Amino acid sequence: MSKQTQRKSMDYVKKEYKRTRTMPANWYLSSYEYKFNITHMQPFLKKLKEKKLVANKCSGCNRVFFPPRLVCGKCLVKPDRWVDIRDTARVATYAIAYLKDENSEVQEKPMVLVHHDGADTSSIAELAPGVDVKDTYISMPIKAHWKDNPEGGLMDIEYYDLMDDDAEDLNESK
Amino acid sequence: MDKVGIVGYNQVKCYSDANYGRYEMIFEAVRGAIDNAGLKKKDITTVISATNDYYDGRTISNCFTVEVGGGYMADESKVEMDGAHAMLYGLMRILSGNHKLAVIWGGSMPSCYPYHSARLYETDPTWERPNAYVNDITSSGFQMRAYMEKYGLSKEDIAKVAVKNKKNAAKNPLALEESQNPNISISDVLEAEIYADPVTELMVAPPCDSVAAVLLAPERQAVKITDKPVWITGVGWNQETYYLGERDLSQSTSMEHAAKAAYDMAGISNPRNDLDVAELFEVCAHEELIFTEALGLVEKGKGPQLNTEINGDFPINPSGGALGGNPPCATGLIRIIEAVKQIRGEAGQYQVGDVKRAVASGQIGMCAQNNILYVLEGEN
Amino acid sequence: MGRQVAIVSAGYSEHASKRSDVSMPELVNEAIEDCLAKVPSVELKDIDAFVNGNMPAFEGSNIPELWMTDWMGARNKPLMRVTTGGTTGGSVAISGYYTVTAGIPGIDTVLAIAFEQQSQGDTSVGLASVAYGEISILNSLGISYDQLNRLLSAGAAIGVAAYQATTYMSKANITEEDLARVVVQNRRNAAKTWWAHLKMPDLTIADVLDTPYVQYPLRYGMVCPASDGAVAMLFTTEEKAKDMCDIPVYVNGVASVANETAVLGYDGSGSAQLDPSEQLGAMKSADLAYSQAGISFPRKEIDYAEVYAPFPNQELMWVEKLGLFEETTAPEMYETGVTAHKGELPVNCSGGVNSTNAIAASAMERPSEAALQIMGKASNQVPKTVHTSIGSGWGGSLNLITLMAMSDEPKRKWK
Amino acid sequence: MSEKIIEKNKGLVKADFGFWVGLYMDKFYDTFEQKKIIGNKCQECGAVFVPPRNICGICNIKLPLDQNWIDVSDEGILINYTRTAYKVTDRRARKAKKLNDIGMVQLEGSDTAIVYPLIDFKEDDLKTGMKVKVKWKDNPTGGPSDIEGFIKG
Repeated sequence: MSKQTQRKSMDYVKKEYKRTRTMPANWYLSSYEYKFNITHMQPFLKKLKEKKLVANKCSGCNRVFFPPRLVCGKCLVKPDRWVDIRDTARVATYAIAYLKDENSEVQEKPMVLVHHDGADTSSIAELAPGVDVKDTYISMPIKAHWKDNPEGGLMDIEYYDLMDDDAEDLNESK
Repeated sequence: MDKVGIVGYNQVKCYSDANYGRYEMIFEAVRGAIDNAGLKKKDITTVISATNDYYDGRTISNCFTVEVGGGYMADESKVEMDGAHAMLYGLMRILSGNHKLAVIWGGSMPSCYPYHSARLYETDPTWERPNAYVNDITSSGFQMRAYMEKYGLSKEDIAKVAVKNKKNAAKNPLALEESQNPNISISDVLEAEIYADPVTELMVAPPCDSVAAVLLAPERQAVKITDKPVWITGVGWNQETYYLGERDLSQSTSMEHAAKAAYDMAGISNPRNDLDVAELFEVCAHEELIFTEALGLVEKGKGPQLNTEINGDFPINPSGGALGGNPPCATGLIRIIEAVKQIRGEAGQYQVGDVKRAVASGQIGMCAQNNILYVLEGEN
Repeated sequence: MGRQVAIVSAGYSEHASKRSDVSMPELVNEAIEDCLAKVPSVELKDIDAFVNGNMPAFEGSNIPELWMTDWMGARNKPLMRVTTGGTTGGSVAISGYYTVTAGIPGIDTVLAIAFEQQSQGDTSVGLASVAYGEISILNSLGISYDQLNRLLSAGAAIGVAAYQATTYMSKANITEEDLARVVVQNRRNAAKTWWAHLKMPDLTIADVLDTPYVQYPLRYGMVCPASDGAVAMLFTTEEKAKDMCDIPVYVNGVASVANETAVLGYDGSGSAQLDPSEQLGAMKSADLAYSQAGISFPRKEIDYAEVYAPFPNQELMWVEKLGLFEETTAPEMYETGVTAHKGELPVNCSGGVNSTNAIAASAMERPSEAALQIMGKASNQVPKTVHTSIGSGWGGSLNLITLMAMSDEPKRKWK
Repeated sequence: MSEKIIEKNKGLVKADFGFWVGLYMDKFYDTFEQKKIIGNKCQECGAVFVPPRNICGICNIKLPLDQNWIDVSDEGILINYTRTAYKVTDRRARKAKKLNDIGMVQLEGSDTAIVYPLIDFKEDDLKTGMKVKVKWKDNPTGGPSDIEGFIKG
């Protein structure tokens, strides 16, 4: 990121420094393992197979975590209740990434944070391929698009479809 | 210095490959400490963690631990050293008068990363690291040889420490199971595989998975929280030079400086009489002897002559010390916890009679380059 | 109870994209020398303790303070290392304050050092590995590597900032031009700061808007550079400070509040920061620090602000969250010149992080610049007299916030 | 509660680093190319440092870059050694096939010791205080690996 930045940004007052020798080194993250307890994810993954969404809820602060969380940081307890969540959602916020595809052409790709109705957290997701990125706006209503045969994984929701927005203040929020 | 009390503690059992997620383990340690003191999340005003980016395999290793470590909307920071150093920062924060309850936690899971490589990153990258002849393994060998040759000691003298610690660890339910051995003998230690001659495998503190947490509070709050607060009456920390070739490895200059500062603060003039027990973070068996001498408990070179068994003249590491399990970033904190247990009389099978004053230490670096020492006292 | 703490000096190394002439400790040494040169009565041996930090994963060295001991002059001295990601500098400065205020016998004068030599490492891997562990769990839960790659590109600092920019722009109803204006002000200021990196005396808004997008709504021209640099600050007690310099700067309030992470939660769960520009943590930090410093009307009482903002939208957002302006009014203040060098409340006259970003050092350059402005020793000194100033920092996934409030009078009150 | 499910994921990426050695070490490595070793001397206490540094840790004063450089002999005294069964690399620590001897040698004319392998020594031969000599690589390139190790002096 940073190196590109300098190449493409504007000229600035530069000073040259003497180059001394360099000593190489590496950091192999491939020799690391990351351990996670995903026990609390199981009810959620199981329900995905039925095209249903569940989230866990903290009894202390009543926040609903979707996807489920191990610990509620606000209360420092494990969430202990399960609640159903609708598959309708809103765009919490978005950004547009410019990524090179196989032909090195830059593609505009919207990255959205999806806030499901009834949940208190947002998660990162993709919009339907046909959505024009320029039309994306904050709090745009969307709906989960399920895979034909859900397998109980996070990819079961392939992407999010747009919903008709009949709110009267649509033009203002746009 | 104002009085600061340790009001709660908790340690997750040491495992060589824990069946735990990282966040789960941190949560268990912190929640346990809060429960141990009978407190709530909202009582926490500051959280100091001890983690290491190279041990956890991620940049900003404390970024995602905010929630599980009790740091949500609390004044949070991280000390990238031993857990004992994190407690130093927690202590400073309490002393400042800004905070009423500090949570200090530290730990990592070496089952998830190449421990010795992560330690190799501590060496000078422009001189020693490319060839890796200096690393935590060889430096321990150098240190033991330097100590033995200077005072004419034998390998048996060093092995005795390992035997004592492994036997003590057998009485400590939280120690690493692989380290607990009530029947170990000196010849077992000497005949174990060579690690870095003269150091053998069994003289080395085995890296393992664990997280520990400690709660600190100023005097006014501490006496309300618990009947048995343990007061921090002295602290000293110090760093000596890095280059092994410049240091006298047979002694620990940094520990001597740290001990002087801590003793002055606590008003200790004769450590052998004024202290009842020591919990020291020894990466290798011989380090315990070097520290014993640096702490002024015996004359230099006389470390092996002191009986440091649980019922001995001056008990050292009744919990088994780091040889009973060395979770990086947590070991120093565990030493403090063990000293607190001794003072509170909660050490169970390895309780050392009546303990009024104890010292606990933490360290980082090759051959204990940076040491920190605490003097802890019970209520009289 | 704690002691009053004063900043007596601050020093910098030169900042550039590649300080290939110096090693990490030599870079640090430049900053130490500059810092001590401003207080002739203090020598290296007079320093009682060191606190330092950098972002180790960006440089491939674990706890570099260990091998740098001699190079820094820290042999046989107490040393503590604090690192918290982007806020490292802020956290180190705050730990410097705590080390002095704690009143530990024999520890009065503390040198705080933060440094970064990014040209030695791989910043993109460094940034990606912040969220790498969390993202890898998503793979176990059924997300393909293809999609993970895209998520990774959004997991880094720029991704977080882009989300934040979108919400802020929509809330404040501003255009990219308003963002570009902030950049222009910063980089023109940087041209007058000797140690700054991107010095652009003739930059215009059109120049900035002419560059391509990195991630909408942020363009290449708006993004901070990657710099090599170091900064050092000298803290001491109230009594000693008076002998060391003419105008000691008293640290009256500090805070480093942590919030839940934005965009991505731990273990790959969702983020509870539904609106990344809301910044509860920043507001809590401001509350804490201002109440310690006895600041009740930040807008009126604060004369100068150094705000940690690698991206222009953050500068706008942060000055509001720290109580300097009403919500969504910051863009107007930049347009009318309130925040300019000659303005009523100058912001980031050093050029800010937007012009110079040696990651760990950046968050300490904010309080150090804020202090130098009070002393009257800043390199782009503002014409008005500064009595009270603040320096802030953010790091992690928008979740760690540091703030230091200082003034030319010791105002810290203990209950 | 059902049984705990722990997931383990491997990291995938690798970060490359290149450390600038800086002016002092650059000067030091320059002489390696001629198979020579230099150190810098503290103007106050007279200690000679190999490798060089910018501050004398003993006196806490700056050592200037342009003066007080001293030639150091490539012969010295073995002051400490160890035999290790491990080889540590950036990636992992591996058990080596045979024990390696690593020695700490104080070169004549310096006050510090450097650590390199001991080449072709038998276990019984090793003794602290014995004389050893640097073995240079055939084609030194100006880096720490120009010294292959120490041989009997």
